[in-house]
Amino acid sequence: PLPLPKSFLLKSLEQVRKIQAKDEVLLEQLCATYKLCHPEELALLGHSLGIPQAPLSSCSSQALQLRSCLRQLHSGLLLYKGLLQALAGISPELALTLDMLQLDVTNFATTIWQQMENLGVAPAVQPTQNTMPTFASAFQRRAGGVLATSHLQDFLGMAYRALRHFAQ
Amino acid sequence: ESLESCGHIRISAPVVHLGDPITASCSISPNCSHLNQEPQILWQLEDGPKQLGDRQQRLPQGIQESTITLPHLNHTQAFLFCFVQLGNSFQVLDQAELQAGYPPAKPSNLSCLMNLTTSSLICQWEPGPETYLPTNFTLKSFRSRADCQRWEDPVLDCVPEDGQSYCSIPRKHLLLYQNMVIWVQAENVLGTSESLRLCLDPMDVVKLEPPTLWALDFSPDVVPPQPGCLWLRWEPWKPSQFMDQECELRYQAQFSGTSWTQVPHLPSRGHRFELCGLHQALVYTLQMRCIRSLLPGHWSSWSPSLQL
Amino acid sequence: ESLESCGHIRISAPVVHLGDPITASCSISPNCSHLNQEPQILWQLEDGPKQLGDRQQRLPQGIQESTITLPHLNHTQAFLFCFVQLGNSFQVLDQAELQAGYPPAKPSNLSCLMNLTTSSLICQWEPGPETYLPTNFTLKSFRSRADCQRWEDPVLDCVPEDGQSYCSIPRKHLLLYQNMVIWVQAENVLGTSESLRLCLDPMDVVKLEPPTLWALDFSPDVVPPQPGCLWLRWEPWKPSQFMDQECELRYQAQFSGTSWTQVPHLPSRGHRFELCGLHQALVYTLQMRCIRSLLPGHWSSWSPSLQL
Repeated sequence: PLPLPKSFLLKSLEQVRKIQAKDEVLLEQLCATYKLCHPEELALLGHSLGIPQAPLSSCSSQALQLRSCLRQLHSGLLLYKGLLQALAGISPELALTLDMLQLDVTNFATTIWQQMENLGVAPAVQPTQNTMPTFASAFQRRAGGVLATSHLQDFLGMAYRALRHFAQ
Repeated sequence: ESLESCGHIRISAPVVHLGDPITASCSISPNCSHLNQEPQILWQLEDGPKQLGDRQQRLPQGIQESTITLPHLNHTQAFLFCFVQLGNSFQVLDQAELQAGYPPAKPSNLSCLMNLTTSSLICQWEPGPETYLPTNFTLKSFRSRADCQRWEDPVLDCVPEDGQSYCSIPRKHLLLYQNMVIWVQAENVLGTSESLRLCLDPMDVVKLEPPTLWALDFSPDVVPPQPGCLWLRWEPWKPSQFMDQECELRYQAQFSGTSWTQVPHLPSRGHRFELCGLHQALVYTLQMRCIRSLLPGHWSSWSPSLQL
Repeated sequence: ESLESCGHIRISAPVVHLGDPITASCSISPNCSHLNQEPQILWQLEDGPKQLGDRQQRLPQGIQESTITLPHLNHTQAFLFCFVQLGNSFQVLDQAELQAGYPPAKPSNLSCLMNLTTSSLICQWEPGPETYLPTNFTLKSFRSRADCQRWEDPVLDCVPEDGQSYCSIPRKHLLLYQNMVIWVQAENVLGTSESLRLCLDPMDVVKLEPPTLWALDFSPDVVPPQPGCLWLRWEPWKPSQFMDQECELRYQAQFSGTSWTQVPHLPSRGHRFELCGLHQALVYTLQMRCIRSLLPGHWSSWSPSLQL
């Protein structure tokens, strides 16, 4: 398999932990500010709003393929970067956490993209952002925020396991 | 409406008086997939229990609507959730933010002072009881003629910094030596109120600082005072020296528990004032204050004590 | 030229190196009334003596021009006056402001630290000797790949507040986990200079705060430590908990003048660490510090002492 440099893996694992920590803070703030503390109660709304979830099938331990796992990781990060951007203006109190989270997700996407380029497995053109859901009310924007943040947490958990697998 | 918006809450009013009732309805459109025909609508206030509405009915075009009235809204801010049961989970359809509070009371005790160092008119007031709602206070004023019966051009609204009950009208908005009408307006979503109006000329409400008081030292060119007398000198507060002032001296022997003796109607500047009738053995505390003479004004506070 | 402009000074350069010569000429146009035909032009530097120019000559169109060279301008800032004698008084015709100083030296000792609380990269430098001239410092940086051979897009210039020798690059301008090239540029009217360039990933220069160190109290569920041993617990600084860290403990018996004993390579989080080999009668001072493990980083300072 393609060798992944140790520093890339160590830095990526650290970036995942950094994003997970901030993502957790955003979830806590959404719960405290808007009493939206149970993402499972927003599944129906998520479906009706069309909140997407990024696939990481090639990163699962059963079907681990480095090339497509990195690609899924990169496009998943772009997806969540877009989703987080759709939440802009959700509220002043959350704006700082949201901005920092977005920057960390964007920076991690760059780390992955550059490693794909170094390995020569990067597609010719960076994938463009998929269309983002539109929110018709403040509530839908908040609920979308809870769902996106909670999906990102699951996504990062899977990414972390895959990276650790590569690191062994 | 987004792709397939399932539920929507409408409330009688987003903000009500604290303790008043509030009515809300939650309607589910038929094109909300996943739901069976007669979904059970439930309500939840903040993290209270889930409860049925007062009434759930089926409207034309198959819309299901549940209505609930909360008899007394005692939260100043609360989230009201509309749920539907889906299998064994509850799904949030919509959330409304309820607010309750009071309209603003009349701001009271409006008073203004002209600050000669910053050349600004600073007015302060008491905002009145807590309204629990975002309430804006604005200091409004008009230039006017004679005794404020006729108003002329408005002065720029003075908006205090968040949560503060004073505002400073800068010099460039003031027409000194002319009367102006000033009052405070308080406004929130439940109402507006205004304080009583003041009619004043900024220069009639100058905040005067006390004069500076010295004892004259004995020096060759100063004729020594007679026994039991003292030479005093004083000067008005520098920024106010253009104002004719009248001053007042008070002195008191220390530790004798006697009251102050006052010497009124002194000129604003004393080059050499001889104070007599003092007991040589005693230590005296002296203070001085001044006020604008012949024109309206406030007394300055007493100067720091001079021990002699 | 104003209606009846009499005199005008021209100087070789408004700003020169301190100590360098400077040449000025003052010319009087003939249409300057009140003046006789051959007015005597005089010069004065600041409040020095009035003096004749090196040469005064009559130019075409009747212009009188005096020229003077000051061999060494030792004032960092000075006014040069051009006078003419009118009866028994001297009249100022024009005034020029002369400045002298030095071009900026290379800023030195550039170093940067990433602040995890503000998420900003703070760089500081030594500005070098006084230039006596308004000198602008700018922290410049480029994003780059690999080890800074290739520069990519520039980062917004960071301009420090007046007179300060540090600048803070906000999070939104930083690409974490990638290298960037950073240097300081100094510029004034006499020249420009640049510091050496740094090549760093902000996350490799994190300013790490020390961990928090506790002694475990004796409680039912905690097996008491053997004689001469202690239970310790520690936790890394919260904002840095996402970083794998390695820590180091040091302890020293008080008043015995002994040196520190160090316990290296401890995990970043210690739930229950048994420290043994201690004399029961003595009081010990313990401290801990941590550093990013497996990746570049700086040691935190030692934690505040724990007395046990």
